Amino acid sequence: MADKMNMEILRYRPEQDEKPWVQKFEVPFTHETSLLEALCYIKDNLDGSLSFRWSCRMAICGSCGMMVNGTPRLACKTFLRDYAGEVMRIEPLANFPIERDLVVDLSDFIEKLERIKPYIIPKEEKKDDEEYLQTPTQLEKYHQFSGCINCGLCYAACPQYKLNKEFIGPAVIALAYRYNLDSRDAGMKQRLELLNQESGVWSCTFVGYCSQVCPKGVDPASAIQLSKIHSTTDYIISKITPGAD
Amino acid sequence: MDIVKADVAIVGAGGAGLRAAIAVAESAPDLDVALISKVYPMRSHTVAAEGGAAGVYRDDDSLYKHFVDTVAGGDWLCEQDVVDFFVDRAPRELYQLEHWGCPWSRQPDGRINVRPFGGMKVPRTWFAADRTGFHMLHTLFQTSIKYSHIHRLDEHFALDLIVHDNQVQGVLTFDIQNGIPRLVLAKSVVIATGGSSRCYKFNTNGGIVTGDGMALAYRHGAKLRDMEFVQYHPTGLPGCGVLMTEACRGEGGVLTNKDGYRYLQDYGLGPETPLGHPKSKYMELGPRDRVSQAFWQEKKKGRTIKTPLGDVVNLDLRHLGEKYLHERLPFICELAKAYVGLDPVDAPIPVCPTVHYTMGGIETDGKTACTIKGLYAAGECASVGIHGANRLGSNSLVETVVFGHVAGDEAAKFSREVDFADQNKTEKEAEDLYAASRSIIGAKGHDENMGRIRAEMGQTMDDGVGIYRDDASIRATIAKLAELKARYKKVKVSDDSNVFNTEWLNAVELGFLLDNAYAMAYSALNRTESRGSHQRLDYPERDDKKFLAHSLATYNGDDAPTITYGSVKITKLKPAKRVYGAEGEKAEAAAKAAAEAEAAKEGK
Amino acid sequence: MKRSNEPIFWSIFGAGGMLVAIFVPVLIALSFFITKIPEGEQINAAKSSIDAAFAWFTYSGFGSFICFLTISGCVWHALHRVYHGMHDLTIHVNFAHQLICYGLAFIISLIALVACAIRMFS
Amino acid sequence: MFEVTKKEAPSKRKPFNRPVEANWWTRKKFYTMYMIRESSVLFAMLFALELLAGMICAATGNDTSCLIKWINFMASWPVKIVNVIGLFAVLYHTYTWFNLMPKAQRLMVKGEPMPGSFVKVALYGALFITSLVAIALAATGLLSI
Repeated sequence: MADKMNMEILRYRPEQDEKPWVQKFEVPFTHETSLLEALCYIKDNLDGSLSFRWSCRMAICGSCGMMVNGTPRLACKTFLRDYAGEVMRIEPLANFPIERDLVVDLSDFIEKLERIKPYIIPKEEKKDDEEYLQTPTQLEKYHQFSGCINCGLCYAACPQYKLNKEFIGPAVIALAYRYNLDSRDAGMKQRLELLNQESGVWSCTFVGYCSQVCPKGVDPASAIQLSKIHSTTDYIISKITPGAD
Repeated sequence: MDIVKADVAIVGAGGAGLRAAIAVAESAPDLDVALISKVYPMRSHTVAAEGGAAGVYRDDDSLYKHFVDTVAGGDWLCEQDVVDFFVDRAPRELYQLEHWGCPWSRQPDGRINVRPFGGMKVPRTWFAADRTGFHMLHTLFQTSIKYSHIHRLDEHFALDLIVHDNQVQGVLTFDIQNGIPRLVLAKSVVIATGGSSRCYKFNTNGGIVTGDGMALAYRHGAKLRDMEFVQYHPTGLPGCGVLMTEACRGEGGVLTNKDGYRYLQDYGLGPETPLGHPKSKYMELGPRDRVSQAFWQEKKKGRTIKTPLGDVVNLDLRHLGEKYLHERLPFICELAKAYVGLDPVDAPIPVCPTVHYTMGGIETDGKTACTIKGLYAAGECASVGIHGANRLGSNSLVETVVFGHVAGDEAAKFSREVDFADQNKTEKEAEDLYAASRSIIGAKGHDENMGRIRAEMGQTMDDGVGIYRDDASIRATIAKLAELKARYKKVKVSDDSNVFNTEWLNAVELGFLLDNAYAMAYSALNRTESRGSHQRLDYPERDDKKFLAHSLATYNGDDAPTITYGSVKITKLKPAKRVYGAEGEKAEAAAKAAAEAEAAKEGK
Repeated sequence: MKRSNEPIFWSIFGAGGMLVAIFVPVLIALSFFITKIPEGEQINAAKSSIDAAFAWFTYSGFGSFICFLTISGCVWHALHRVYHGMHDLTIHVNFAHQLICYGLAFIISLIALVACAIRMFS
Repeated sequence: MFEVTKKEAPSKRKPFNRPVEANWWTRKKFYTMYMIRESSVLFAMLFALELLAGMICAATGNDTSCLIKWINFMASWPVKIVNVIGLFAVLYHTYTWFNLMPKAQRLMVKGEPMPGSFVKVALYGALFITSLVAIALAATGLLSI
């Protein structure tokens, strides 16, 4: 007989509730059951009004980020077996406004993602049947930072973003760094305009929890420190070349 | 009701939708695009594709070879002129993605690397480690940010199309975040909503792959073509159905049954190729339908491995070694550890066939135009005619960009020739449609549990319209689907809120799924032959005389869809016996000899 | 889109951090072996080389220069962290806080520099 | 042409912002360790002030009487107790600092990013050598006035 898991889920329906409240559920689970499957079980059988984002169930689309016992995790890659005997406290992703139940408003994150010019600004044009040569080493240099699935867990983990919502945040800087390192790109100068600001890389005090919670090992904390070096070099250059700034 | 007016509306922001939006923004910079998607673009199911995208690259490869592989793979049900166009445009689109920053895997000298893939004679599958779909989608989404004329309507659910006398005028959407309906008036609409594999219970697809666009066009008179051809991917994880990319076998992985025997050689894919040295079109590199069918036969013989999650065979990658695995298949290692608690470096992965792709879709011509004027369809939701009865691995990702580009250009051209519909009349119609769609909420006497209808639909589709089918099993599924459609009319939706009302939206999605499933089942019933992924136990042979034709399903509301048949364009490659492995090699040699003899004769 | 001046402070903070990490531990450890000098006696290396070393460290020209560097490294690094720490403690930091922290670091470094100059040229 | 006309009643959307508690860092062990790491350097500052006192003594007055008072001060047990705690704090700083440093470099060695361990070995090496030199100089009485 499958074991039972006690779950406390933070509910919030904007049209009925003034503030979030906790609803308790009891969900049967086996060795394979993921938190996402448990939430779908609740929605199909216990309370149809429970709303949450999900799609791929294989930790690649980045929809199902939420807080599990206070830790930002992907629901599809969190298994009830690891919480046997405990109560699972499920809350919406931290540091974002709650839209409804476990759905948060990610528009701040998406807007910053668009501001960082996350696209190749090419050094030289290429004909349409000719590729830029990029050795495996050149690819390997930025490849880790191109693995970000935009799930937002690092924003939920970052105390600096909690304290100052102007901070553009770990994932956006990692994406900027991914393009700044790409051998085909020449857009670093433009992206540095945003990174050089107080709310750019300079809001980061290297807590390092963003890299700890990242489900894809992108290590945004490292990207931020390396971007600080870029920004500092750019600062020095701008100060010594007259009228550059 | 809120109204948005845009020259072109695109429903679905996956590979095809984004490429179409960029195509409009580039080819017609003065036009504006409303990119409608029920999820943020980077959540679209393109993100889960792993294997790669096929495009001729190597010197020993040719467009004709890619053409032959695709048509033979599709068991000659392909529109050969469209396949010609497709194989010619494929490389160019992949280079374009490379210019936009897609991190394709590379050879030591910096040139693109390609890898072997099922059914492909010459390696031509471009790949980005084992997350090609993810990298393609993020490249497309991030590149689309460059264009200010692309206005994204994120988390907008497409409830219905507005069609006046067979011409599309707009899309009725629901802004999920704000909980309000929004009518998008457009002069042309591109549908790029992806497949409908969620009709089946056990599948590799995301929760959003519910065939919305297919059902919408179907209900407005567009025909669904070749719906009976549903691809089973041979290697999905049991239970959760997560995909183990075909690239595992492309890189040398092997499939063994409970005795450790590489059983594929018994099913026309032999002889056994040496471990770790895969040979194109042999053994594990056979096309997906053949490899899945071999599993079914092994299971019938009781030679598969029993597990609490069902029958499996072993996908063994151990001989590839840790470094190679972590370089070429890092995501597979991560998934195997997370979902079945095994490290592919030291243990074989249990796999079994899972529903993966819908070959069929909205009938379109070679330029993605549907029978409804102003409506275009691209990607998995469309049946543009290149996959036929079985899609070859890595032909789909490149299809999204090739035909996304075409759909964008065509939609832009069309929108210049027509004008917007009358706003007030259309708005009135949209309000009625919205009210009708909301009427199922809290309706009296509605007490059918949605989850149970969905589960039973999936189960009956798995049972009756699976890898092998016969008349009785399909009819049983059709009867069950009819009962489910009736029960669906009484589906219980208790949540009457507006903001993020996912229960109501799931009910609407279930409606789409049931319509698509109905079309799939009836198309399968009428095709009394075995071709590609549609294998009939009662009609095991391919019947080119009667069934070298596309099936076309026309919507009849709750009644059975009428199934008619459309001709198949054959240009260069005459239908022949579809063979792989050594037999395939012999047949190819014979065909080449015949072609040379013919050429010599003409030469005299 | 104002460029932040943080790179200056961050660079000094980084250098200070390295100095604190590598040099200060042994200094503190050695300071445990400083012994009292009996009444009326002078600093005598034979009797207590540690005392003499610390004396050299603050008294000699070259020694005091290293001591100045050590002090500056420590205070600039520490006060940079105090400034950001206040922000972490949800204190709404503004230019005044910045002035206090970095001003204090500057003053302490200045005192050390002056003392070092005196020792060097006396 | 892209035109938006708003007619619908304002949306019923009411996003809820959870309050930012001042003691957020007590809620999670990771954050608490971060705050400890940040405050560990206060002891380095304390030690710097001790040295500053010494420098001031050395600089004022031409004889070494004040310097001797400073040395006796440094030898007093309250200062030593504070410095014992200070040593652990600074060593914790060293440990965390050397953990973070590898993340601030991205050198490529044989096609792979250089593993962090190389950087740590170099840093702990520097610590070891510096300490050795300092102890040698201090113990041998070479340094004196």
